[in-house]
Amino acid sequence: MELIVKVGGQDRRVEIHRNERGYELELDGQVHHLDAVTAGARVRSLVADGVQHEVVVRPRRDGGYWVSTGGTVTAAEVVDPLTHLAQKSRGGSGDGGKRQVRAYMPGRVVAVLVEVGATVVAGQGVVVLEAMKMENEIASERGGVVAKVHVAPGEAVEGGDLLFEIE
Amino acid sequence: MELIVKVGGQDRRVEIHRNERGYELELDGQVHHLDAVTAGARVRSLVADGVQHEVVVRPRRDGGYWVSTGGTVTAAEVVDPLTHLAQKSRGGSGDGGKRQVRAYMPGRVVAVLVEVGATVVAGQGVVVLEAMKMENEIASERGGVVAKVHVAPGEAVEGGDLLFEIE
Amino acid sequence: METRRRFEKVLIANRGEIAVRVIRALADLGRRSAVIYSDPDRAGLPVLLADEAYRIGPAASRESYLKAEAIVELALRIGADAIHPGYGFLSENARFARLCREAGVCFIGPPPEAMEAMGSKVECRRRMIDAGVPVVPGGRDPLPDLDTAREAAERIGYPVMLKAASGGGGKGMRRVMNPEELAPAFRTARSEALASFGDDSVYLERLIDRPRHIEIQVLGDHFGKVVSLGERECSLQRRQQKVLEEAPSPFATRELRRAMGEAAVAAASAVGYTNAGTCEFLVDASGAFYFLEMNTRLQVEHPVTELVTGLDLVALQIAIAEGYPLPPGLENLEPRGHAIEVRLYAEDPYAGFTPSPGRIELLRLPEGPGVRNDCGVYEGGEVSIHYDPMLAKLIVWGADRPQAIARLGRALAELRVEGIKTSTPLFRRLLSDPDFVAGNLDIGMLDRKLAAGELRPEPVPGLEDVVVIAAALEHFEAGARVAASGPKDGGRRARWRERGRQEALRRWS
Amino acid sequence: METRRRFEKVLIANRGEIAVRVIRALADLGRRSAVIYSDPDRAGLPVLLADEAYRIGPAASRESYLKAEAIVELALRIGADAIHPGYGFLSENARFARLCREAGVCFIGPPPEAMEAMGSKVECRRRMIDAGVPVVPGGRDPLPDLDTAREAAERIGYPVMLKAASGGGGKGMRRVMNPEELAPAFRTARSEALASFGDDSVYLERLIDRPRHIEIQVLGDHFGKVVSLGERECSLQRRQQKVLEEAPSPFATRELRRAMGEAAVAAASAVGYTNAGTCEFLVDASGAFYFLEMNTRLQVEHPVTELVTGLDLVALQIAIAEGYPLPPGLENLEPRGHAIEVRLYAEDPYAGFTPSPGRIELLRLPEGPGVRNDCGVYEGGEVSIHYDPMLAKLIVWGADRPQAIARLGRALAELRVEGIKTSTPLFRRLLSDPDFVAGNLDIGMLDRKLAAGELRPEPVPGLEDVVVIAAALEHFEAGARVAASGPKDGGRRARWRERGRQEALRRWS
Repeated sequence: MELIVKVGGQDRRVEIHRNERGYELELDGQVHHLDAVTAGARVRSLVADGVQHEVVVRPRRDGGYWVSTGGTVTAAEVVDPLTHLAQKSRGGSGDGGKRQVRAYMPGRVVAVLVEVGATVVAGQGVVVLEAMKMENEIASERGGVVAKVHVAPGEAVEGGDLLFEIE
Repeated sequence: MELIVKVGGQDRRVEIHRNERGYELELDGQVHHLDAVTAGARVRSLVADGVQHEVVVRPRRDGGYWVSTGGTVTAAEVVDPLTHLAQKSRGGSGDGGKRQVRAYMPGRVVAVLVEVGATVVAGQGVVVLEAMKMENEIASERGGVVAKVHVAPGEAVEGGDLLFEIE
Repeated sequence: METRRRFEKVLIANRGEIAVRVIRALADLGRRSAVIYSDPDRAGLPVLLADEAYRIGPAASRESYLKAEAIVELALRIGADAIHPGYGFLSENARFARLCREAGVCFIGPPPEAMEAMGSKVECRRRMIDAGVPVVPGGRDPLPDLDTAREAAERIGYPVMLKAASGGGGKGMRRVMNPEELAPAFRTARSEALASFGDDSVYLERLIDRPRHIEIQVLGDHFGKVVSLGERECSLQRRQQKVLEEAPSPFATRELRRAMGEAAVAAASAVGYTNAGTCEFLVDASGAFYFLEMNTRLQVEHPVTELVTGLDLVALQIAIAEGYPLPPGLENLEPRGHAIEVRLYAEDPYAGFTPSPGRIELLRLPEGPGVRNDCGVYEGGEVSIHYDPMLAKLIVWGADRPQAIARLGRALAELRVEGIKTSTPLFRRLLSDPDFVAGNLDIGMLDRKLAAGELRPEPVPGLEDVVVIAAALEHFEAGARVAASGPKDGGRRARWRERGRQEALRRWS
Repeated sequence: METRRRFEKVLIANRGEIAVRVIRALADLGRRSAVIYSDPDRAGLPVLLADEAYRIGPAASRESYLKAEAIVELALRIGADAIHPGYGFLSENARFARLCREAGVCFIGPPPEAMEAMGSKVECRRRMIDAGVPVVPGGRDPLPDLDTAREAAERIGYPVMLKAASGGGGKGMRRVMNPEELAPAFRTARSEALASFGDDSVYLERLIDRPRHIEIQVLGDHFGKVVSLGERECSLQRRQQKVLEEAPSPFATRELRRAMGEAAVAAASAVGYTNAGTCEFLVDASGAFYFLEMNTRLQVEHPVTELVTGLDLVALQIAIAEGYPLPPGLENLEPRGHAIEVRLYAEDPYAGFTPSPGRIELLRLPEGPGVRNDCGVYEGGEVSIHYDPMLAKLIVWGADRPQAIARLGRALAELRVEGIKTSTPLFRRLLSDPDFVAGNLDIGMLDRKLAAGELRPEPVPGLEDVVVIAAALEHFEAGARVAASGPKDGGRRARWRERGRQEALRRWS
């Protein structure tokens, strides 16, 4: 099965098959042998090329995944190549015309800093979330025009929730 | 919702409803207030009448449940009252005409002690299972004629697997 | 003083790790524990471990853990003999201690009068000077002119620090290393103070260069006896928040320990202190020490003292509150071995220490020889957005400091937390820092090193590849599950449980 | 003796709890650990914690953990400098130790010659007598007639025990309390022996009535030095299997400790012993002690010695094997505080100790002050049917024995294991047994009490109601989930996460 995995703004092409020893996986032209077993309720022990990793993968509300390993949490999206092609032809740059700003942590919305129609630049704070007695600004990863605002002050959000759409 | 819970050879009638404080549950004519929340992957924290219990409930292959609490594991079956009535009318004694002998632990079948058509008495050993370097006899909880044998020596069984049927 | 009575049931007016710590002390003593919980804490570890648990209110602390009257009422209603306040929340609230006293419920802590005496900066300084406890030389009186300043500086001794009377945050502060520097510094400090605070009053204090924070644990009973249980080194701080503590201090000699212990006992005695408390000192490179303040409660870092003394401080708090005299043999305890504690926060130390609440998908605590976990959470539990991000404390003991450091390194490597970010990568990095290893610590060191980027973690090569592989595999298996015709969860289980045949594994670190 | 060399990588030829213990010691020392695993152990804790892991074969021990040649080959292939055998499996296999020696891989344990000398009952007894180590008085020579028996009994001293030479299991055994009882006992013992074993030979031994099992931990280096690290009380046994161990022994005085320590050192020295080993003794009520056997490996119960000495025995094993002399100061150590270990087995102590393999649905280890977990499993892991049912050891430390007992009670109450049955209910019950609390122990005590039904747990009222309620609730919620139109798992999650409003909870125990 061929898949496109989107991580950190990059598209990675993966070819994956089961075999009698576990899985064979091709990534960036390199073939890896994979051994994967469960190790507790949510944990998988993956062995790729003789190195062991404990990984937790959670589905996200939008069909993507949160991948936790080594104390980090990373968002990943997996699509089949045809869907990927269709997305590309629609949006040109590979992520569609709209850009989504998501909460990277749960919290309470303290302030919404921009309005629909406003122009933002990459790195500009758009929402202030409060959690654990600290206020944290959520910044847009890229510039554009605010197309839609999904939250209002006082609302509680979960990690991964959609806050803004930017065109 | 009215339910019949079969535990330890007894049929217990339970009436359960949700309310704004959790659940209201009637058991043996007594009404209990229940507060139930998850407390980890498989664990539920139940509070019945002010007393807290940590419970793990696992579905069994046959639709029943294993309920683990206080370091014990108990098999329970839940049916609606109509199914229960139908079962009763079929089997008379409340558990159908056939009696199932199940493995109460995983293991390897070392020996099958009786054949189809043989008569067994309650408490008679029917299968020897080996686990953790110890051999353990599985006894039939009731007497009757062996109707079907589901395992053979050398086979591995899981806890809850059907070993025998006795008529 | 109170007559002895046995506390059969104690109400814990706190949450998280410290509530669990007190539950354990009570259980060790065969006493009944009751906890309060706010709505988001219903499934928290204290509720699962305590003998009794009572809802106290919604998430906001003001409506739950800070409701002094409601807590005292609850204690009366459930027949609790005493209240343990833990740390934070109401633990240093003299009004709460008075409410308890008036209600006839024992407050496990010092008398409110001692809390107030230590809580007022001005009164406290005066009392400490009277008691002969060394404080940072200088005075809080504003200096009207340069001559007064010069006299004060000569009296205090150079180097000195000019500070704005109304100030804070470094504004209006000037180091003065020698008499020549005084005049220009006095001018600029005053004008900066005026510009910043609308008040040009400044005062002088002895400059303590790169001080250590070393504190002394004291215990006082109701018979007038106060003892010191030795020191803790708490110099590793991020913006005045301790992150790693150890006992003994790598700097303290037996003589310094004794001298600081005597000062702490004098400080506590001066305010009629009872129960557990901690005197914090600044210590300079010469070994001179200056009283900073007294924390009139159990400290977060008390376990390092427990590990090198073999004592249970919470059990001793209870015994003191019950009216027992301090047991014999506590004077001049010398620490046995070395203990280090790190505080595990749900935060990302490499993204400005932003909080990281959420579900703990995997929690595997380090165990085995020399490891103690004081943990307030469990695998599958939710770290709420409502409270302090401290999840747990990991404390290790070693026969000496190098063994303790090595063991802490092992324990941190063994610890697995997934689903949320924690401060562990910072600790892992800190353990190999040459200044930490050498014990060259001061209260500004961590902030300086963080600012200089010295504690950034080694990048883990291939981490993103693992993410890509795991996500692809999950997707692949999810597809296989949908395709499978087996029972609901059977397809998933069966496939994942197949054992791989890969022969060589190596741990990824 | 060997020259010193640093082990950079050590292969652990074991599984479960002891493999984890050795991994931790290596990590504490900054060395690399490699483990072997059989197929069902692929996701076991050792594989998750070790630096490297290698498949060794299928489930059967004979095809995996006992494959001596394959293990030595693997060590050579991966560049391991040494092999730690743990306990069980190949740990007391002299042939394996020789294979290691021939391959140039260090076996972390005694030399094979010492293992063989201690392994042979007859040679061992002879050597111990020569070395002046007290053994149970008597002889293995058959007694041809009553006169010889009478002479022998007089020499040994009454009371004596007649035993069948070919026997076992109590058949042909007779207690003889005084000379009058000898003649009839001799007759019946012989005829019973003949009937049972086809051989009427009997011999005489001193009768040791209700003995304690007390053992001495020794360490020997390659410079001829052997030290005793004090005793462990291991009298609580079920069918000769230790279930609870403590240090120090509640029976041992300083004098007995020293005398037994000297005997153990003499025993080890007599066979050229090096590395860690344990001399087991029977001790009678008068304090007389008799050498039983030497275990030529690390013992399961070594942590209680570690907790009262502050030493790391596995680290010392490694240092000795690397060729370092024993550190100074180990002679005449007096225990500090008191430590107790219980062994957690996956078995049902109230159903004939039947094994209870399966998935661990919930595992919450006790933590906090004075608690050490040496655990080989984790929540969600499978307890395999293939190996020994010991899952973990729980070890507590207290300032004295009552505090240690109280803490163990707390820790056992805090421990949560669901999904499989464990031996914990028996321990909970044992802690309140008056003989245990008083320290009146002997090796038959536990079996006697079990047979008499004295240790049955208090019935938990309402337990079945909880089962009924939980099953009904699960069924009810499963129905609600199917009915819900939300996302796949959302219905379940959302409902369960709603917080109840029940105010008062009490722990159920």
